Parts: sequence; structure tokens; C-alpha cells
Amino acid sequence: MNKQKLKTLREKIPSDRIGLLIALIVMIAVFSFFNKHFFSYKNMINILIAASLTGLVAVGETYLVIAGLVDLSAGSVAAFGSVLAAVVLSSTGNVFVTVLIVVLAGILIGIFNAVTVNSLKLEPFIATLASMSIVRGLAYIICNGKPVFITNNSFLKLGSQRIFGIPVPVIILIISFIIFGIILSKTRFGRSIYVVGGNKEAARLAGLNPKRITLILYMVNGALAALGGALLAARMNSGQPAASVGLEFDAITAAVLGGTAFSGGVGTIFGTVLGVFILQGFNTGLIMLNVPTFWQYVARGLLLLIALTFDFLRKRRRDKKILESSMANS
Amino acid sequence: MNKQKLKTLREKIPSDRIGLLIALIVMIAVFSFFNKHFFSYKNMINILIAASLTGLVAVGETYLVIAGLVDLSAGSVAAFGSVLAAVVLSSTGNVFVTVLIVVLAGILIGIFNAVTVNSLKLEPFIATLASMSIVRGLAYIICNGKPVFITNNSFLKLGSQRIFGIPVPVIILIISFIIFGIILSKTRFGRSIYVVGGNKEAARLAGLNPKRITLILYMVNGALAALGGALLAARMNSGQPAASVGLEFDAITAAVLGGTAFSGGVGTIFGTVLGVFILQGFNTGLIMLNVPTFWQYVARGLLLLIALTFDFLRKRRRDKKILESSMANS
Amino acid sequence: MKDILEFSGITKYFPGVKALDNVSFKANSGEVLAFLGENGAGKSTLLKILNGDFQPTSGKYILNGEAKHFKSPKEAIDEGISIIYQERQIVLDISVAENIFLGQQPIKKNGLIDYKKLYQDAKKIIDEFGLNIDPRAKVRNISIAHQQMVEIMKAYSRDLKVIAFDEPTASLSDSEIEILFEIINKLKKENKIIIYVSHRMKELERIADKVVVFKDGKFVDLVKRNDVTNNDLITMMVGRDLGDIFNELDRSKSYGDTILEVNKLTTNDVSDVSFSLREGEILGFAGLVGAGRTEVMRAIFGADKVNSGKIMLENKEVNSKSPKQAIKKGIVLCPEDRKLQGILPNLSVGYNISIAVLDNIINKIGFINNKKENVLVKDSINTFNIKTPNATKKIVELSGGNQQKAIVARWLATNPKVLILDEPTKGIDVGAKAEFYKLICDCAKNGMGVILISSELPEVIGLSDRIIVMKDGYITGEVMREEATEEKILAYAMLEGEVN
Amino acid sequence: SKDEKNDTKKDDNKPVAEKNDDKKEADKKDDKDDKIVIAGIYKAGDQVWFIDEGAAAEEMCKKMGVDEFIYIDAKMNPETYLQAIDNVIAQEVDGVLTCIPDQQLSQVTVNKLKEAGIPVIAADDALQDEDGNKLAPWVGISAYNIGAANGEWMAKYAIDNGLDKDEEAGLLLLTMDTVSSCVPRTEGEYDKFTENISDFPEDKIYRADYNGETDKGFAAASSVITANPQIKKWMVMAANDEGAVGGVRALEQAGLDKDSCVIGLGAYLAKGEFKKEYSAMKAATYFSAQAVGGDSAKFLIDHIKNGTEIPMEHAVDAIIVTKDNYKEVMGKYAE
Ligand SMILES: Nc1ncnc2c1ncn2[C@@H]1O[C@H](COP(=O)(O)OP(=O)(O)OP(=O)(O)O)[C@@H](O)[C@H]1O
Ligand SMILES: Nc1ncnc2c1ncn2[C@@H]1O[C@H](COP(=O)(O)OP(=O)(O)OP(=O)(O)O)[C@@H](O)[C@H]1O
Ligand SMILES: O[C@@H]1[C@@H](O)[C@@H](O)CO[C@H]1O
Ligand SMILES: [Mg+2]
Ligand SMILES: [Mg+2]
Repeated sequence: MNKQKLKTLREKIPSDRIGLLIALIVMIAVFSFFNKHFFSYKNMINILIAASLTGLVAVGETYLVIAGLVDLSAGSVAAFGSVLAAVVLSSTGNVFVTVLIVVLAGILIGIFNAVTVNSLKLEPFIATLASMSIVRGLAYIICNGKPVFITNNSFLKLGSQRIFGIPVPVIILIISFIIFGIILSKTRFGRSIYVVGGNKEAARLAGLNPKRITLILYMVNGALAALGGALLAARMNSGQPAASVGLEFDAITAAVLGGTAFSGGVGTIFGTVLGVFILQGFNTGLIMLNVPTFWQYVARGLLLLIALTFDFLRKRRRDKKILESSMANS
Repeated sequence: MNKQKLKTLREKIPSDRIGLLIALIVMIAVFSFFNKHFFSYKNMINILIAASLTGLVAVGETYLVIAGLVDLSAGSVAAFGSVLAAVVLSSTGNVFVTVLIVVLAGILIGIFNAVTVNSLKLEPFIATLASMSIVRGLAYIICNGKPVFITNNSFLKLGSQRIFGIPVPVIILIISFIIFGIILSKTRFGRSIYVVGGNKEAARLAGLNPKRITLILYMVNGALAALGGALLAARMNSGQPAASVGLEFDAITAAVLGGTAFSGGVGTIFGTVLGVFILQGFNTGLIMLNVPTFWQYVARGLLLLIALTFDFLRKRRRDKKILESSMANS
Repeated sequence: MKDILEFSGITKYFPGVKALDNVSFKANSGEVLAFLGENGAGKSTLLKILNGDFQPTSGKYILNGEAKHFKSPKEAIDEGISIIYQERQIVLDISVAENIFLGQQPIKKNGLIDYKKLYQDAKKIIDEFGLNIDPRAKVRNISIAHQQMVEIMKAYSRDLKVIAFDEPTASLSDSEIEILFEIINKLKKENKIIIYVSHRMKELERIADKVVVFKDGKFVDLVKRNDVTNNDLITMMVGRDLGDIFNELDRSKSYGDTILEVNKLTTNDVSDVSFSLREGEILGFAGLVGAGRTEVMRAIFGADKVNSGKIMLENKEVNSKSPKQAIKKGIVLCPEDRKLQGILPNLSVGYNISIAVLDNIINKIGFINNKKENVLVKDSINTFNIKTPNATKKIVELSGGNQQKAIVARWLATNPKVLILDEPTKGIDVGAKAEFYKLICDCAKNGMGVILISSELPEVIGLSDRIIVMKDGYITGEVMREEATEEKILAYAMLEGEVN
Repeated sequence: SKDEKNDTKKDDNKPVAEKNDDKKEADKKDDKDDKIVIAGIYKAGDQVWFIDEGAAAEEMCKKMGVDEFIYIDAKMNPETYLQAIDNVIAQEVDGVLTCIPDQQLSQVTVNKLKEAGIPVIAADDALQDEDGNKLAPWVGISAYNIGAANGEWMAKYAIDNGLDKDEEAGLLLLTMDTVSSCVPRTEGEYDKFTENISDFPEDKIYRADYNGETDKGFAAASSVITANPQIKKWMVMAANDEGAVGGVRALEQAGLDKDSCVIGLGAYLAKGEFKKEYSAMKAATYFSAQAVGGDSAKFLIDHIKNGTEIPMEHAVDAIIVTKDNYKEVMGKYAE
């Protein structure tokens, strides 16, 4: 019996995410059966737009969770970003400067998060729970709690303009998926995220700098959330301090649904993309099927459990197959 | 070589939380200075009542987090418990039966959580995020989204009756602190919780049953949250399906503030008690000082960071002292 | 070019411990310098200072005339210092190739990782080592021995001046050790500074040119290996002559009834395994890496699923579905992987020791009797000479060997009917080993049945009454104590053709 | 506190509501310093509406010589709300203005404050019993009536524009089913709309739920709009302004905004839409936070200082504002 061969076989059995892909397809099929408009170009675009903020943050959270970290402040940062965009815009009138300042602010908050985790050695969960509260407060403070209107048309276009029929926020989302997907899977930096999450000590001893990586990841997530907030403001024509409560949980859920593990060291952007679309598609589908509000809560919880269970069973079956073939071979 | 004195095993526990105790005292002093009503019997009882639900759940979460688990469904379970209490009460009219059924329902939800974690091998974070959504849905469903009024006087007494001047919910809270504190620190079962949180595989090989422990801990937290929900209903004269959103985070925050570590294997009920009172005292104090709403968000986040940082610095100073004394001794 | 590494007056304190005390010596390139010393003597600490992981409390070290003050391992790696750590530092969910080239993956012009080249380069190194490992395999799925070899390849793949091995052979079998020695000889020819830490005298005999002896954090001596005997070295490190440890053991020759009988045991990893163990007998298990010894024992212990076959304890069939049940019935297993299966890292030394015997120190309603626990823990610490300032110290802060002693102490405290030890002496120093052997013999004399798995053949041979040899999940031979030689055992371990 | 203990024991068997404790009130007046403190406890203190309401109340307090106004956010959480009540009682404030997160809490609230001898005025949502009888003086507009105003306006709009008979017209109700105080708004909207256009086909009335946030309102509205392409002219009513704006954006996104009509609720976001050249947001109910906050404070202070009786009901008008009149109606709140 050649164990080595079998192990190679195990590695090669394709992509971990087939189960989810099937789940996505099944979901689309079911919803389309009940409502023929579900699988329309229009609706797909709707789903993409609705997912555009969660998707951006899900990318950042995927990075963080793979590295064994988490950022609970993302929803607050998005709200802060949306208000800041409106405020800066009204005083500068310059779209570029506005987006720049908003993204910088997001990065600053990311740095703050990283410092609490790196230097004060606080648990990421609790450190970012603290900044979640602080940043939400700041979002209210800079606008005195009142939504700030945006009249600048070129800024509003960021939210509504279409290029080849695709709205700008969706284009930004897709580009982010691609760029961050490539960085994660094909660059040294990307791979070092797995190392830090898989074994922080090993990472450090191998000459990587986990603190630096932590810093960068929080900066990235801060930037993405703030940028997402600015785009939200553009889409809704106003900056709203109370927006996006719980965004981080939606984003993390998408990442985990896509195969990212809380224990760290495991996950892909492709999986997260699937997770984002399954969740948003499901939400949209439930509304289209006119499922009663309260049952939607139940349905969403069940979806999560079922999708993850399905994934678990599929993996187990695959392992069993490998085992059986190895027993047959020997 | 073994001339060293071997001090007793438990020596370290008390000194660990001195920092927090100081923080609590400082906080009380400061608030009392600014508002003479803060340190009044009435207000202390208020704080205790206000902390009674969070405190109960914080006990359960402390157990879970020490064991490397977490339960995000607690807030939903409390809301569900409050509505269920109102519904059962209106049909049975029997206080004892009502409380029994509510607690059993909480235990059932706990079993459900444990099964998803134990058998489906889902991450506790995501498994209980799913049940959080499901149970919230159920809370709305059983009352059709409308709060249920409670008229049964003997049930309402559970919320308002005082014994020796102390309201029943507070008495239940204090008893829980004591019992669960003793179980955790002095019994074999309590020890096994630390062991499971330290290294699950090693725990299993050392003859413990991590799955059984997981099951019990989720059952306990379910029961505590549901019981807390029933008491909440008694205090509010109604079952409220929308209540207690985010309760689990307050509870977890209290536990972590009290020294429980997400990495598992570390934490005490005494620490959690301090955490609960610091957080609730702070909330109350902010209102009494009439701190503007939005600044309260900022202040709460900062409190968390400062308290934890203080704790971190104190530990570091202590380690340094030990180091220095060992250098001096040799 | 000749490189010189000089330690000068290095002192290192930890809370409650002086790990290194004014240590000074020199290492030259082109020679293998061995570190020898009891568990907790400070060997690993010195290596961690060498690579910038720890900063010395005082003192410095000098590389080619230049004092170094590395603030992180990265700075040391950049200067050509490479260490294989005592505790495996491997990332389980990425590939072998990526572990080897951790942080140094080849990149293409566009900045992206050149995966083709990565796998080729990894394959080249793996071939150079003569191993059969798939560079694309997830490290989680390869054997522990191979994981250890990946660690070595990782250090080796770097551009280096100094390479230090901290007990590299603890989880290797002889064939990998041979490979390792070849590599070390090659590095020696390439004029590297080589530091080698091991408790295995046999290895030092073969590979070391010079030996530095430590005791209680102090530098004792630096000697040429050929100028001294093993006994000289042991006397230097332990403070007394241990004599011939195996011959001096008090062995009982009379066994009792059969206590454990395994009949045609088959699991996912092993097939058709049958053997029996008698009261008072020490039964050795030998075999190469992947022979399946560990898997047999895990199945008996209820840690792995049994597909078919019978396990009888005192003539009663036992079918333990969990370690808990096995322990209740009197079968215990001290697992081979200390880090993943043994220690409870966040907990104190005391809690680590008492965990498997809590049943003996609780009252009827489950309260732990503190006094009893303290007595038990102190006894274990004294018996095993575990070096720790107190019982409340976190176990991860002990030296590797002392952690191992604590884990072995945990299992011996259970006083079982059948005691299974899987690589129990991994990383334990010679003096402590001698004590440990005596303890095992006492256990057997008191009627316990002992099963010993060890990759150190002299240990298996010296201690066992009977030795079973495995290969590829099957038993391939059995040797009695009287006739046991390394050659005979190896012949069974590498038996061709007859398996199945 | 000793008294209190005895009281509780003594009155054990009486329903709490009957424990109107005059003695306590007397006690309190004795040891009280001269400072007058009023607390405003609002169900969602971080929303514009309540910020404005609170600001108006505070302004009135200043004007009438009250020493301190405490603004408390109950965060839509019943428990937080009750904690706030306990808190102001412990602080011995002189009066409370409050908007309750859930009307089932009315009785507890009134009992507690009565026992402490603190006068209370309900703002916006009434403090009422099961049957809708007011338990305390009230200033505001009822949630149902706000919705009704919306429904009526929308029905008129439909008739004026021939949408009531139009095959391609549909009504979308964006609901907040999980916020009990907002549910009556939708009920009012639905009732008045169908009352005025009794033959509007039920199957062209659609519902989608959101959580009160714009983005969620947008997603909900988009889904319904896409699922029903046969409807080209939408009439959208929501449970707050956020939802209405979400509906407007969804219509724009679908390219249907030109023929559709959205009505806001609160006007605090709608006013931004009115400033645009075109928006599907054609109207909004405006109810003056300033009036509610200022009037409620004025009644309370008069009562505390001069013992003036507080009127049991004081309704503030819900006014429909449009692009044409919002500036004059809303005054500085139109900024
Ligand atoms: N986690 C794992 N996943 C897949 N295969 C594994 C795993 N662990 C071990 N194996 C394989 O199972 C077989 C038996 O391994 P193991 O190393 O335990 O045998 P052993 O006889 O105990 O050898 P050793 O001398 O290393 O203790 C090997 O082929 C090994 O590669
Ligand atoms: N991180 C740490 N914190 C506290 N004490 C430590 C730490 N690391 C090592 N020590 C202590 O320093 C001393 C020397 O340990 P070290 O690991 O260097 O020993 P060693 O010679 O490598 O022993 P072994 O042969 O068991 O590996 C021990 O007493 C150990 O407890
Ligand atoms: O929550 C609503 C808010 O959105 C605003 O419409 C005013 O009334 C409150 O009840
Ligand atoms: Mg060592
Ligand atoms: Mg083995």
C-alpha cells in the first residue's frame, strides 16, 4: 500500500469549495422555480449592489480571520465613513479628496485597532468591540446624530453610475475580490497571513513579523469598511451615523460560510465570494418569495446550519472515500 | 536542584484580579464625587437589578469561554424565554410550571447548540450565530411579534418582591455567582472546564469527555439565559420578543474584562462578577453624570480599553517585580 | 571563509529562574559543537538568545568580531542564523513546499509566487534528503517524523552561517537520523558553524566534534569529543557517574498471568495485530516511522476506532470507546506528541500533573481536596525531578524535557494495570532517564503490565522483556530479551515481501 | 430605604398600581435641594427625531429656569429603558418626559414613577393600558395616525394620477415588523389607503420588511420591484424616512422612479430629497419634534413649579409636507 500516493490523491481531489458552489446553484434553482425573475440580470445586479458593502468588508474580515484575528468595528467604521464622506464633501466639494480622507480615516482606525491588539495585547474580539463603540460614537458626534445630505452630483455618481451596465460599487467590489484574491493566494504577503493564523509562533521564528501583518490587515479592513461607507453614502445620497449595525457579523458569516476557519490558517477569497452571494441571494429570495418576516430569521439561521452541515458531510464523505480506496489498494 | 518551595496550586487566583477591584473602587469614588446619589443604597440596588440578566448570562459565558467555546444566542434565548413565560403563564396561570417550561426550553436550545458544535463540528461562533437568528425568529413567531402582557401577580413578584430589601432577581444572581463560582474553582467538573479549554485533544486523552462538557455548558447557558428572560418578563410585566439584543456581547465583555481569555483555559467567576459590576456601574454613572449620549459610546469603549490596559500594565509590572526579586536573590 | 561565534558572559533570568549564568565559550565553523546538560540547564534558552528570540539579561555574543543584538528572529535569519526548534514550529494547513520556503517563496517578475519553481525547489531539497514526501501535501497529513524533516529542510534551505539543531531526532527514526547526519556532515564540509543539542550520547559519539557541558545554567566545560568518554560527560553534567544504567536495573524475572490480550486488531491504520502482555512484563514495540505502533496503542486506549478484533483485559473483553473508559478499566497511554496531545499549555504544572487522577483526590460530591492534590503534585515533581520554581508555573514555561517529565508523571500517577508509554523519554536527559527506567521496573515488579514504544533501540532492548516489531501496520516479528540485538530488530522492521 | 422595604412588605398583596404613595412624595420634597432636574428618556435617543425633540425640551427647560435636563437613550431596548427609569428615580429628578420603546411597559413605568412621586408626560407614544386608555398625560401624534395621514395622502395621489385604476400600479409597504411601536404606522397606512380606494386589488399590495436602515430598506424594495416587473408604477410607504429613501433609491436603480411615488415618514430625510430637481419622494408626514419636545417640557415644568394641571392629551399635528411647502412648514428644521 502506497500511503504517499494516497495522500497526494487527497490533496488533489479538487477544490474544497465545490459543496458551496452546489449550494449556491441549488439555491438559485429553487428560488428561480418559485419566482422566474430571481435569475434575471436585473436581480443579479440587485443582489450584487445589495452585497457590495458586506462583500468589501467580508474580504477584509477573511484576511483577518485567516490570520486568527477579527474586527468587530467594521460596521461602525462604515457608518463613520459614510458620515465623514458627507461632511468632508460639503466643505471641500472635491470627490477625490473626500474619498481619500475617508479611506485615510479608516486606515487610522485600523492602526488604532492594531495597536490595541499588538501593543496592549488585548484579544482582537474585545479590542475591536471597544473600538466598535468608540467609532460609532464618533460617527454620531461629527454630525450631531443627524444624517448629512449629499448634493454633489459627481460624488453621487459613485453610487449610481453604470459602466457597461454595471454599477460602480459592484465594479469596485469585483475588482477587490480579484485583487485581494490574488494577493492572498499568490503573493508572499498573502501566504504569510496563513502562516500567522496557522501558527503565530512559527511565523515569528521563521522571520515573519506577525505584528506588522496584524497592522496591515487591520489597516486594510479599516480602509475597506470606510470606503464601503463612502459608497453607501453615495448610493443613499446621505451619510448616516446609525447605518450598518451588525455589518461585521454579516461579513464574518459570509467568510466562515465560505470555509474560513476561526481557528485561523484556513480560508480563501473565492469561498468568501460564494458565502457573500449565498447569503445575499438568500435574503433577496426570501423577500421575493414573500416569506413572513419572522420566519425569515428562522430561515436564515437554518440556511447557515444546513450549508455548513452539508459542507461537513461532503468533506467527511470525501475522507471516507479516500480511506476506502486506500484500503482497497493495500 | 529541587530546593525551591512548591507553593500551593491555587495561590495565584486572588491576586490576579486586584487591578480590577481597584478599578471598580476608583470608579465608584469618581461617580460618587460627581453625583451624591450614585453611592446610595437605592442606586446600588438599581445597578444590581440592571446587571441581573447580564450577570446570569455572564456566568454561563464565562464557563463557555474558559472551555474555548462561546454562545452568541443568549440574547435571543432571553427574549424567547421572556415571551414564552408570558405565553405559558397566560394559558397555565401557574408560576412554577411556567418557570420550569422556560428553563427546559433554554436547556433544549443549549442541547441544539451543543449538537451543532459537537456532531456537526461547526465553529461555536457561527453555530450559535445561526441559532441566535433562529431563536429570535421563534420569539417573534410565538407572539406574532407583539409583546405579551403579564397580569399574573405572583409571577410579577419574581421581578419585584424583595427579601431583606433585596429584589428576587438580585438574590438569584448572587446565588448563581456563588454556586457557579464554587463549582468552577473547587470541583472536578469545574477543573475539567479549564482542561478542555486548554487543549481539547489532550483533555480527551486524559480521560475527560469534551463533548459531554460542551453539552453541559451550553445547557447551563441556555438555562441561565432563559431563566433570566423569565425574570426580565416579570420585571417588565410583559414578554418582549425584541428584548436583549446584544446581551451576549455585554456578558462576554464582562467575562473578558474579568480576566477570562478567549484562548481558553483562563478565567474566574470572581473576575466576571467584577466585570459585570464595572460595566453596569459605568453605564449607570454615565447617565447620572449626564454625559451626552454620543459621548457615552466613546466613553464605554474607552473604559474597556483603559481597564484592560491597566490590567495588562499591572501584570507586566508584577512580572517585572518577580523577575527583579529573583535576580536579587541569586 | 572561517566564521567564529563567541558567547561572552551571557546571563538570562526568567521570573523565578536563572536560566543562564555568565556563560562564555566559542564555536568555530566547520565543526559540530554539541550542547549537553540536564533538562532545564539552559540549552534551548541559549539558542533562543542566539536567534534574537530572547534578549540576554546581560552579556553578548559576537559573530566574526561583531557584537550582535538581534531584536527578533528575522534579524538573526537575515544574518545567516538558522535554528531547528525543540518544539516543532510548523504550519499545519499549508503545503510542505511552503513550509520549507516559509517567507522566502520564489517570486516571478510580477511579484507573484512562482509556484512551479516553489514545488521544483522543494522537490530538489526533498530529493537531496532522499525522502519520499510530496511537496504539495498539506503538512497536517504527513507523519510527525516527516514534519520534523520539513523543519530541518526549512532551516537548511536558507542561506546560512550558523545552524543549530535543538533535539532534532526526538521524533525521528534511525533512517531519518542517518539522513540528518549526512546533511550535517555536508554542512560541516561547507564550513558552517553547527550546534547540536541532544540527550542521546550515541548520537554525540557519532556527530560531535566538541561538547559544551551546562549545569544549572552555568558553563561547565568545553571538551573535544574524542578526549572524553561518555561517562566523563555524564559525570560532568549530572555530577556523578551513572554506571551502566540498564545492567543495574532490578528486573523481576517472574511474570504473572496474562493481563492484556490483543487478538487480530484491525483499524484504519493497522491490520491483524495480535499479542499478549503479562503482569510484570515490559513489552517493547519497535519499528520504523509509520510502522503503526502508535495506532495500535491508540486503538487499545479507545482513542481511535477499532474496525475488528478483540482486546481482552484480565480475560474480559474490553471495548473502550473513549480514553475515559480505558482509564477507568486500568489501561492508560502516555501519548507521543507532547505538544498536541499532552500538555495543557495555559494551565499550571500542577494542574497538568493531576488531571488524570482527579478521581482519587475528590470527595463524594466532586470537590477537589487541595491538600491531597498538593501532596500528589509535589511528590511527582520530586520523583521526576521536574525543574520548576513552583507548581503554579504555566507548563509551557518549562524546558522541553521538564514538560515531558510532567506528562509522564501524570500517567504514572494513575497507577494502572496496563501502562502504555509512547516515546516517553523524548527529550529527557540521561540522569532523569536512569531514574525513569528504575521507576518503570518498579511498576513492573509490582505487577503492572508495561508497553514501551521507543525509537531508541538501546532503550527498547535494555528495558524490555520481549520486543514486538512492526512494519506498515502489521506485526513482522517478535524477539525475546535474551536474543535481542539491533540487527535482528532492524531486519524485522525492514522486512520485505513477507508483509501481508 | 428602610421605609421602602416596609412599604413593599405591607402592600404585598395589592397590585402595584394601587400603591399611590403620598407619604413618599412628602419625604422626597423635604430632603430635596432647590435644583430642578428633568429627565427625557427616549426610546431611540440616537435618532434625529429624538435628538431634535430632546433639544427642544432642553431649550424650554433653560427658558423656564430648570437647572438640568438629562437626556437618556433607551436604545430601543425595553430593559435599558427600565434601567433608565430606575436610574432617574434614584437621582430623584423632578419630572420625566418619555417616549417608551414598547407600550406594554407603560404600566410598570407609571407605577414606578408614581411610587417615587415623580410626574411624567408621555411624548410621541402614549403610556397606555391594554385597551388603549391613557395612563399618563400625553403629547404627540399617535403612530397609527401618522400612518393614516400617509395612507390618505397616497390614496389621493393615486386617484389624482389615475393609479388607482392603472394595471401597472402597485403599492409597496416597507414594514418594521420587529419594532412594535412602528407596526401601527404600517397599519394606518394600509387602512387609510384601502379605505379610500376600496377597490384596489389586494394582490397588488406588496410588503417587505426592513430593520429601519436605509440600505436594508433599499434591498427589500429592490427585491420586490424585481420580483414584480409587471408593476411599473410604484407607490411606496415605509415605517420611517430611512425606509422611504431606500425605496426611492431602489426605484431609481430599477429605472422606475419617474412614474412612481414615495412618501416619507418624519421628513428628516425627505427634506434632502425635496432639495433635488427630481425625486420619487413626493411628500412626507412631518410632525414637529420641536413642538412635541417643547410643549411636553412646558407642561411638565408648569406643573412642577406652579402645580398647573397637565392636560391628558395634547396632539401635535402631523402635517404632510411636499417639495412646495416643506420650507415654510418646517422652518429651521428644513435646513
Ligand atoms: N494525521 C494523519 N493523517 C494522515 N495520516 C497520518 C496521520 N498521522 C499519521 N499518519 C500516518 O499513519 C501511519 C502511522 O503513523 P505513526 O507515525 O503513528 O506510526 P508509528 O509506528 O507510531 O511510528 P512512529 O515511530 O513515528 O511513532 C503513517 O503512515 C503516518 O503517515
Ligand atoms: N519562556 C519562559 N518563561 C519562563 N521560564 C522559562 C522560559 N523558557 C525557559 N524557562 C526556564 O529556563 C530554564 C532553562 O530552560 P531551557 O529550555 O533552556 O532548558 P534546556 O536546557 O533546553 O532543557 P531541556 O533539555 O529540557 O530542553 C528552565 O528552568 C525553564 O523553566
Ligand atoms: O423610530 C421613529 C423614528 O424613525 C422617527 O420616525 C420618529 O419616531 C420614532 O418613533
Ligand atoms: Mg531545551
Ligand atoms: Mg508513533
